[in-house]
Amino acid sequence: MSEIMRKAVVLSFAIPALFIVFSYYTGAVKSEAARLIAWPVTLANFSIILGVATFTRYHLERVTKRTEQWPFNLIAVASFMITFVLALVAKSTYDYVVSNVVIVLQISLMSFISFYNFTLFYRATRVRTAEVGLLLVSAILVMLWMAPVGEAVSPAFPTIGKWINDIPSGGAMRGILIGIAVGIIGLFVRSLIGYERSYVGG
Amino acid sequence: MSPKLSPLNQDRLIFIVYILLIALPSLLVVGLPLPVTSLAKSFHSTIEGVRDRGVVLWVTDQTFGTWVELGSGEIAIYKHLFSLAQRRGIRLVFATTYNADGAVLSASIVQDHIIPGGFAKGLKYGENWVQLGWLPGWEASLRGLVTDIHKVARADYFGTPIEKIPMMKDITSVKDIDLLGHSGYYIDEYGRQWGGLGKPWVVSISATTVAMAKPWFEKGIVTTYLNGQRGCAEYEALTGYRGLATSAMDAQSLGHLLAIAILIVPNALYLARKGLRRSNSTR
Amino acid sequence: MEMTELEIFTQLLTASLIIMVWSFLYRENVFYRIAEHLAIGSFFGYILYMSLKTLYDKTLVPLAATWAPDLVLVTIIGILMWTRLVPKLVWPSRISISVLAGISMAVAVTGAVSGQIIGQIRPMGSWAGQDLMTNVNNIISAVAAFTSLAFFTYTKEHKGVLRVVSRIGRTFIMVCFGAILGTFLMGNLAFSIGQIPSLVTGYGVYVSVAGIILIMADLILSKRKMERS
Amino acid sequence: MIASGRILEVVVLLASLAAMLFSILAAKRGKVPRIRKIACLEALPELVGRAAEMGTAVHFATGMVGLETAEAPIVTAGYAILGHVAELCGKYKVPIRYTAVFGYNIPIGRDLIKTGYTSGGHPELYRDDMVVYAGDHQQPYSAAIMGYIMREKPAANMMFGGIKYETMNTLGAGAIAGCMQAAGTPRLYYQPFLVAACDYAMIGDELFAAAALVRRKPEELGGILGQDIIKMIALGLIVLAIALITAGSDLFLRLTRI
Repeated sequence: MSEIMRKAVVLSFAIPALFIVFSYYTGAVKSEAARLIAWPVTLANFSIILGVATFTRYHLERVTKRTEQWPFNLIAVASFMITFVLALVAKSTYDYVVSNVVIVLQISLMSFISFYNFTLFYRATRVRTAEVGLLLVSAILVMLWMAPVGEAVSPAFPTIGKWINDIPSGGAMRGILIGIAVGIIGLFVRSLIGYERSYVGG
Repeated sequence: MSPKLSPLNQDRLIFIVYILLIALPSLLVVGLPLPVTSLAKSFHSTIEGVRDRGVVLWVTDQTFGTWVELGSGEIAIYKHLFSLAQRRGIRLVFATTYNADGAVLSASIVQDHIIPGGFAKGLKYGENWVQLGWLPGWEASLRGLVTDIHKVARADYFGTPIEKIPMMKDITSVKDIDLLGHSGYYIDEYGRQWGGLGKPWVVSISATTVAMAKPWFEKGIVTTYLNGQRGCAEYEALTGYRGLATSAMDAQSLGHLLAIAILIVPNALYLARKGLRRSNSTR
Repeated sequence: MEMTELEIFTQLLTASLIIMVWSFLYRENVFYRIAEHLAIGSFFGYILYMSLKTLYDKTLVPLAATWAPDLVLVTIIGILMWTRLVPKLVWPSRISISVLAGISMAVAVTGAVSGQIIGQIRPMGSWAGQDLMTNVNNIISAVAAFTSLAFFTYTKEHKGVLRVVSRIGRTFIMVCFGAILGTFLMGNLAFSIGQIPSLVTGYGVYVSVAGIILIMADLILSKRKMERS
Repeated sequence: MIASGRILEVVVLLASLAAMLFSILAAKRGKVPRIRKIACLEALPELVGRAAEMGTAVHFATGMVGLETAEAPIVTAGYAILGHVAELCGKYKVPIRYTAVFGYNIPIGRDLIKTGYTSGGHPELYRDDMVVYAGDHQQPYSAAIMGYIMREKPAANMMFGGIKYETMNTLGAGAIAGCMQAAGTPRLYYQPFLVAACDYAMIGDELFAAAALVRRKPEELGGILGQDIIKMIALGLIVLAIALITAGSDLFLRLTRI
């Protein structure tokens, strides 16, 4: 990156950032700051056009070059175009597609997590040290608090599980959260003085 | 699990056992008991406690992903809120800040459950309730909702400018709101913007987040919360608007038991084998 | 109750999509690949439509109605992002992304100080209150917070007192992680539990049975192949 | 001048700024602090090396959290690690695949990877399609990564940044495919899973520290010392708050009233 580029990047980072910080702590220019805060999502919505270009180029190239998996790339491009066009011209069909294809696919893809829970538990939690044992015990007790079955077995389970979750675990969380907040401050300062520019690619 | 099985087949066995376990309650009724916790009770009574003609701001920040867990509880909450609007003139402001899914889901609850169920009888859109739709910006919008609603929502879900909605004339910021509420997966963003406003704030939140919600929940930053699908089931029992959450509870219990078994059994076997080896060697 | 053809089709479609996706649990296969690319395409169509609709409703329509300098500016900065499509033109999009990052990070840092530092310290309870149990809990909670924060220091070597403190912190962090694993489960299980009714009721049963038969067939075939080789 | 209830916040922020700047300047003048090792960061060359041995690729993802949210710092730290891994890949001549989920991730990813390969000494290995776009939504994103991992079986799978639900799916698939996995996030919810599923994991705020460490400049190391000073301030505040409340004073609560 050239020197001018570097300065421009840092300035265009710092000016809006400092403006918001100033407004937050002084209570001045509140409504201007509120409008500024709404920008990022709008900008992200603009950036989706970059995605369209990359997406169609990537898949169409594979279809035209007839690479090994090309029929699947064709499925991707075709379903993209069909969904988008339906949204513009046939709202009721589009609604059907959203609730019966998009949502169903979303939930079934997400449900992998329920299965992988178990395999992760099975593979990763061998008691090698006392600390892992503690992790296990705390996990089991909290599970017995969460699931209705725990209370049915013994009314003590919810109390113990809730205590673990609230007191030792809740306290540790405070510590971790404070540490993370410090990391955020550190990264902000490093960005302000121009050390951290990964968000523009280095 | 037999050590003869390859790791891949061990995984497959776990998957099959799990699928069979959660399918079991759909095929025959198991009927494990469901005690109602004080959390759900206070959630119910906090909503009941809103003053007559009071204003409730409810942010539906669900995604299609959280919908499986919290959806049926959300429907019960909407029904409860609308019934309060009918009985006591409470006014409802619905919004979404996280992503577009929430606005779609919120609109579909009103379309598919509230209006056909007769919960909106005698109520008028724009006077008793308003749907602001998706206000992109998440945390920024959350801040906007309690500082200046008219700035953050220039129009409602249906494109009507906010100045033309009668009930929004005297609802501009948090001082006009009596109860804050949100449902979804996250809490930190809400706590940062809503914590310390001094208004009651209720949350219907994924059980996953509950461990995280604790710091916000202590000392009354969050007034009370529904603990995931289980909380929803309890709330459904309290309101009488039963749905999917209630029927999922048996499967949840069986799934949790399987998880506990998977945590304990291999470790117990391992320790027993180790103990056996040790006693053999000492002999 | 008589079902319409559309309802039957919907049941079959839903169950097939679920089985296609879940077949990945058995192994990566053609059906999953179809579902994967269908998901990528249809979701992208859905998201693109939603994003453009939001841009139109919340930025362009208000812009056309009233003169709002902030909306003009954000539109310009947003369009600058598209210059990246011209291979040699790099700098305008970098400016846009810097603005984007600057605003978000400022929101993050103010939130971190108020919510995550002050907000987490503020609720610390008294050690000498009325109730003995509460006092003990407050002490445990405070020790947990103190030691787990001390664990995350990088410049002092963990020796002497700090070694003990960070060791205690590590223990509390483990308890905390266990509790998170425990609370995670209900939300995670909800996904698959919510899908089961589509698979075991109505016409979904046929699809499930077909899926099971296919997997059995594949198991037998692959076993034969292994034996032969 | 200062909004009510924010006085202590301003004090904390200014003290933090001062601590950061002070230690960065001190480091520039030669007082470089010693930093304890972060195991996960040290292991990244091993992972890339394994990919080189096996002749496969390295997969990288920065997660579903966007730069437009208030979690932008987390994503930025993830980008910094991506730059570092790209450099390692350039050094070991290993192809990298970065699955992008937001439109703006594409230019960022391409720039980072290109710069990384250049400083790793093999700019000719860079190709534009190392960055694959999966379309702005969590589920296709995780589906694309899972499919890729199962089909191509990369030797190393890395996920650093603002990761969410999708990570559990992809790490689960990676475990079955036998990838070596490294991941890290400051997002608390997911850290237990990373610890359980990965060979190497960054927990707490280690990702932020790692993002500064990868540049190996004295002033960046000074920044880490600055962060430690801020943590000391926070520890002091904890003690102060507890002492005040135990003594029956509500001064701390009044100072922080919002």
